[in-house]
Amino acid sequence: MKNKMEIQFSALSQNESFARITVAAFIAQLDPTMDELTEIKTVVSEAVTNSIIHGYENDPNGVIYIAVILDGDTIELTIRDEGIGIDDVEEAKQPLFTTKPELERSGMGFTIMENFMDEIHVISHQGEGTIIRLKKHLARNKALCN
Amino acid sequence: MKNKMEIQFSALSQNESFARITVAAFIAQLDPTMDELTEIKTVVSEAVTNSIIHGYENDPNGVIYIAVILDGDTIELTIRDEGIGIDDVEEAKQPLFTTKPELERSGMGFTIMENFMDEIHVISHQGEGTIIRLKKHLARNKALCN
Amino acid sequence: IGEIQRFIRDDGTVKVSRSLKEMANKIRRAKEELSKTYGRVPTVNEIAEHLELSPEDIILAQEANRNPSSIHETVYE
Ligand SMILES: Nc1ncnc2c1ncn2[C@@H]1O[C@H](COP(=O)(O)OP(=O)(O)O)[C@@H](O)[C@H]1O
Ligand SMILES: Nc1ncnc2c1ncn2[C@@H]1O[C@H](COP(=O)(O)OP(=O)(O)O)[C@@H](O)[C@H]1O
Ligand SMILES: [Mg+2]
Ligand SMILES: [Mg+2]
Repeated sequence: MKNKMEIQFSALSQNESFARITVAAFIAQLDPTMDELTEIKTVVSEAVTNSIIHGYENDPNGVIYIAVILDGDTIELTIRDEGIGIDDVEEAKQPLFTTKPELERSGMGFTIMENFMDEIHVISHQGEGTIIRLKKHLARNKALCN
Repeated sequence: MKNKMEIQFSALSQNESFARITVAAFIAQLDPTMDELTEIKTVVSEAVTNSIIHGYENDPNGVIYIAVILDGDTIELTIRDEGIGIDDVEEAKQPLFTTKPELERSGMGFTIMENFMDEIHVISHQGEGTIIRLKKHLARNKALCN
Repeated sequence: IGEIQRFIRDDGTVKVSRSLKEMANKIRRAKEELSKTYGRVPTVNEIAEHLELSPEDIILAQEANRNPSSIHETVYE
């Protein structure tokens, strides 16, 4: 059965935790392992942080949108902002690439998202904002796979 | 400083605990006491359950909307559905009043909301849905009370 | 110390930040324990059953351990 939720919240750094908990609480219905949960929370952190510091450049009037669809063992996660957008998505996805080297950012946000999720699609237009669509299939028969 | 969030989700009973935790995670930023947190979670449960079983009569295609605004020590909580609506709001708010006695419901949902929150406003029109607006001021000087 | 801990647990006026942190430590220990027992990482429900908490409470509490100051900071801002 499909189950769906959407959230939106102010682009404030204290809401990163809120976003992690909200997404984790929703996918808890699929009974993921504690590690799968940690991976998804990390992905949420990376995407939300990007929207706050890059997309909205720390303007708290910005709004971040997250949607989650659960369908069987599949998690579809969409994180969207209406911020400045990304000029060259392929370049942005390169490991270590960052436009804010002064912030001690690692440039590994997209690499982490790619590694922890099965699919990633980035749609971004300068001046319009960024949409990150992610998919993950939870392992079935956890007892056997490990 | 103001902080705002909104969520929406399918009217499925398993989303009741998701709604509780999402609201709790957001207001945790104000560092309430455990009692205050429990009260607000209970209020969310009552309102969400009402939307699921009364508003949408268990139709999972229904969507429930929650908005929370934090402003200083004040929590503004809105829970909304687009379900069948309430014929007579004053009557519905009476302790023990219920239109579903067969469900072993207590008829105490509204009474609980009134008791745990400082303000409640119910706007409802038959065939259009129901909006419950609630306000609560957290106790100040919490550190001293501990 | 046992008395104090019981007091903290039972008194609803304790701040969420403190209470959740205590719970988060129990979750960490439960995860280690169950990992040994099962020979694999436990699921959320397994931890929840073990600690007699809801899966959602596990998630909320776990976050309290991640960033020690995050929940508390706003109070003093
Ligand atoms: N939501 C976004 N809005 C605008 N630009 C973004 C967004 N997300 C990522 N970017 C751009 O992509 C780059 C790489 O992102 P990332 O891999 O997370 O590294 P980092 O955040 O450490 O810079 C960022 O430096 C930024 O230029
Ligand atoms: N969201 C809603 N949509 C339609 N009717 C509602 C809604 N919430 C409450 N009601 C009506 O108000 C009555 C009283 O609600 P409540 O005090 O929670 O008691 P109970 O849910 O146990 O019946 C319900 O029986 C129902 O008729
Ligand atoms: Mg990043
Ligand atoms: Mg009720």
